[in-house]
Amino acid sequence: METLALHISNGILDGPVAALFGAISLAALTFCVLRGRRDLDDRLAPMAGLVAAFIFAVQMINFPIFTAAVSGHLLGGALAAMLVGPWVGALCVAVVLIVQALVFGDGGVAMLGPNIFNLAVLGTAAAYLLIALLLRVLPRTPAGLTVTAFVSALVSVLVAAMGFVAQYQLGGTADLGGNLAGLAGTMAGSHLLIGIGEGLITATTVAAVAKVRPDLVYALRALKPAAPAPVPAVGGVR
Amino acid sequence: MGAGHAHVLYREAGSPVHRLPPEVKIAAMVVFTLAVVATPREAFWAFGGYALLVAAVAALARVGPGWLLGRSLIELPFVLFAFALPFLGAGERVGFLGLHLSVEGLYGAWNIIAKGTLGVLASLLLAATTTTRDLIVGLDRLHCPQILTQIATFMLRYLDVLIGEARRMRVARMSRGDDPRFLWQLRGLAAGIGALFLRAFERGERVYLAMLSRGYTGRMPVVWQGEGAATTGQWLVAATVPVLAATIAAAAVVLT
Amino acid sequence: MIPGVQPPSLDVRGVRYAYPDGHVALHGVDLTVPRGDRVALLGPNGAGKTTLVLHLNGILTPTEGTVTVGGLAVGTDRATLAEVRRRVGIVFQDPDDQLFLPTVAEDVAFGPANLGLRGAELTARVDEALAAVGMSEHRDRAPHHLSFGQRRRVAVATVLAMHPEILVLDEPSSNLDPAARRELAEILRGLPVTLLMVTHDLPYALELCDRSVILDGGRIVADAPTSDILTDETLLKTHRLELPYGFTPR
Amino acid sequence: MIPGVQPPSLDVRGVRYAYPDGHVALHGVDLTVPRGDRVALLGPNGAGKTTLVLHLNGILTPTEGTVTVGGLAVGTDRATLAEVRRRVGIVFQDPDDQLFLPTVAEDVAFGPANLGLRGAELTARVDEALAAVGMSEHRDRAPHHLSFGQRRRVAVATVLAMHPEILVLDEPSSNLDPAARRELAEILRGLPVTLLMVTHDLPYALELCDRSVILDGGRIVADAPTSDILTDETLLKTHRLELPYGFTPR
Ligand SMILES: Nc1ncnc2c1ncn2[C@@H]1O[C@H](COP(=O)(O)OP(=O)(O)OP(=O)(O)O)[C@@H](O)[C@H]1O
Ligand SMILES: Nc1ncnc2c1ncn2[C@@H]1O[C@H](COP(=O)(O)OP(=O)(O)OP(=O)(O)O)[C@@H](O)[C@H]1O
Ligand SMILES: [Mg+2]
Ligand SMILES: [Mg+2]
Repeated sequence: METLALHISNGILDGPVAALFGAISLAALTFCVLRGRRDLDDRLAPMAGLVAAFIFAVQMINFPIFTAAVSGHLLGGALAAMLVGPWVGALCVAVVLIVQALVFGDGGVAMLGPNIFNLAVLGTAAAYLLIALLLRVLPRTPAGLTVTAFVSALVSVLVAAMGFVAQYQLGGTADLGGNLAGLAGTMAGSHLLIGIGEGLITATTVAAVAKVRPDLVYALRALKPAAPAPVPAVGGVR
Repeated sequence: MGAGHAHVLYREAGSPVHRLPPEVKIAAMVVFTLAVVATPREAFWAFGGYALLVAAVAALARVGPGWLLGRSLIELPFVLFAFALPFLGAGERVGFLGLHLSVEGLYGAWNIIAKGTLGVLASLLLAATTTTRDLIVGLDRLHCPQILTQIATFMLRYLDVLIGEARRMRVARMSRGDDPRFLWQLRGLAAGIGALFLRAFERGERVYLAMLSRGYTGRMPVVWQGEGAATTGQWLVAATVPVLAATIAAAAVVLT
Repeated sequence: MIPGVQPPSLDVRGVRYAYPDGHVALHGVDLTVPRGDRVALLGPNGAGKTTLVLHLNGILTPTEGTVTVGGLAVGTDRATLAEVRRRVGIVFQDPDDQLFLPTVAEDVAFGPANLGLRGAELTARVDEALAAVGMSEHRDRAPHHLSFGQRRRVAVATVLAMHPEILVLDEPSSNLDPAARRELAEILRGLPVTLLMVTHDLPYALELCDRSVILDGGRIVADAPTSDILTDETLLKTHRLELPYGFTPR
Repeated sequence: MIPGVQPPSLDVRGVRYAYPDGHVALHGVDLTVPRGDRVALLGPNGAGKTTLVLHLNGILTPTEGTVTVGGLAVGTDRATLAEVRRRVGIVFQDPDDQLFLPTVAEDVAFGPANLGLRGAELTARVDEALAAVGMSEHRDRAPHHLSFGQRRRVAVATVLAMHPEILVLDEPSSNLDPAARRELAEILRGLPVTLLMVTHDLPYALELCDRSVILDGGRIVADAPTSDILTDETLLKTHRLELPYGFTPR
């Protein structure tokens, strides 16, 4: 079966549910804007743009996973949370969705609310909670970071997919009756595969960046161990 | 290296739709889409009316039907979803060509296809007549928070950097005897993506620093905002489409 | 500062800088450039010249030490930084780092527009700068569709258009054809600015700058009139500098 | 072809090239470089030199005309292209177009590894090439964390390590410090290869190449011994070339 790209198009959900999630997303984004402003210094700005561009570009390419039977694309929530933090990360994903809806018709404009909720809010939040947890539990080694990135990406994709299932339950325009479980099963199955692909890409990208420019990984800066960090011997980029 | 700000979907032309300020086009497109979505699915005639509106704007913008249809394929996954609905749907069933289809499912499929297609066509029309930079100017004038427009500006700029760096890497390895059919074939998909990401970031960072050196403060200078914001006249002209759509929607709600 | 005495255009004190990967590029640099001076910054590849240049408008912040521009301390304060960047114009070594807008004319207009120029005044600035580097006919082309030398010329124009008080050029003559190299020298000679020019082209340094500074291994190792430096063969040799064969400084 | 006579290393016939945006960069170029010749390719910015260079190993394919390398027609056939790229080593004008791997040593090893070298032989090639450009101590650093001049040197090393039969260099001396410029000349003089060198550095052309070709506006406008070309002042002047002040060709 062709995978449902998690870009809900117009008409899939009914008006009230779309409006409800529109309101929730707007509130969440407003909060992210307020918090993100604090994070988005001169150095994070280009990083945020690049993360958004990267997600945008990779979403344009549908990549086959293991077999050609399932194809899907990166959602990007975990990558964004890892590199630019949860607040700016959610904004990056939201910007990608807005631009895609406006100029590509990929994901309906009227469904921006639910879409942003699933991918930008839910996906990024799930990823960041896991990142914060795993980085504390796992050893602080490149392997630990890689596992963190992989797992949080995989889980965030599944959570986002379940967000869609829940929305469909609340206000799907076609009543599936008892088949909702079927929809959930299909979504979970295909997004497990997508999630593995997402996990691989997220993990290698983060590992590559962390190896050469650890200063660019938000998660490593924000979640430093409690031990007093040595005074950085390096100058800043402004 | 540089910014091809006229993205792939932009159709260079001097039509009246192209000349409208971006903010009014965005607003018109959003209101139109909302009107479409709010229309009860049983009001078939209303969707015909919307289609006529789209056709009229497309003709005015000199965008051909072939191009529009080709580009709207992006909707395909949802069309497939829609086709599954008559089989999955619950409730009353009708017989059609020997198949037992759910009436509810049929309505659902029609709903998704009609609303989805109209939404995609409206976005494509906006894309065909507005450069991405104008789009950001429009969002800015519609009071979209600056942090979002800033991320969007960099996103579009870095798309070019990503493509440029990917091209450089490809030429570099071809010239030294590698023969990649695909950019990242050699060391596996993921490693190539990681390297490309770093490279694009560091190039992008230098470009950004050079912009700061020339007085960039996080917002494009006002000259970039084109001729200035839309006039009342332009708002009124652009309002015709969404107002007509809203009227149709209101009529459809009352009549069904 | 003694009242009535103008502060120097550039004042670099004890600047040390380590890149994020830990590589130390500057080990305590001191340099003062009085207003109106023209100084050549010489030194081997990897000496730290570009790194020093990036400190002059606050793009890099020193790990230790201070940078002062016309009396303003370059720090993290946004307003001061904006003023410093208005005064100091930097032409980057790599034109691809400098150019980013869809057309040449827009790119040249970017800086002056950020300074608040509009309309006819802005257009005049752009025209003047493009004419100076001989790129007027390419104004509507995309910078990334130009040849390397053409991009370098546009990069110079983007900074000339801002009319900076202090002009810092990182290898401006590289990749320029010989006529463009001479034309640029003529332009630079005619500008009433403080000039700091990084170059490996020693005859060019002699032509344009009375004073030269040699940076090597992240430290200033010589600071003297250009003609003295270029005739001190042992000094040149220790720092991988040498006059091109067939050239004699006068 | 007469039997027994070696085909020329490079043979360019009537090459016309238009970039995808419609800009015509080459208007019918004819150039033959016999085996073992050393030719300088001169011309103003935007003349089409880099565009021509990119045809020599099939990165660009001519809109019209043909390119032949040692008797092999450069086309779209994969096997031939691979062989052509084995023979022709190109050092790009922009080192960022050349370097793409995480460390200097890996980048230099990339080409020879594609030629099938392994183990000690590969290491020897890498060491030799890095030593030649004086970058051995930086072998484990990331190329994009080097200075511009250091990157240019590594770019030269990546191609030297492949031991190409035909070496094409696009502005190799730009951004090199004067000692590195001389050292590169010494290396190039010692290599038993066919050489085509694009340069704006006319003394360098005289030092290294007996023959020079001037490309201007996408056409070859002169082809003669370098010393003849450099003494023909009107010819030089028409094509924006001139000898640096203080330099006299001997
Ligand atoms: N981004 C970076 N990260 C780490 N090290 C760097 C970076 N950029 C430069 N370096 C190192 O810092 C030192 C100084 O580099 P810089 O670019 O300032 O040299 P330069 O004098 O401008 O040389 P060139 O004449 O080649 O341009 C060099 O050893 C270089 O390898
Ligand atoms: N990607 C491109 N797209 C369109 N036009 C291009 C592109 N690259 C170069 N050109 C144009 O083709 C012509 C030849 O460019 P080329 O880069 O070959 O010049 P060049 O002789 O190498 O110049 P330089 O000495 O400045 O390096 C120029 O007019 C240039 O503007
Ligand atoms: Mg430098
Ligand atoms: Mg060139």
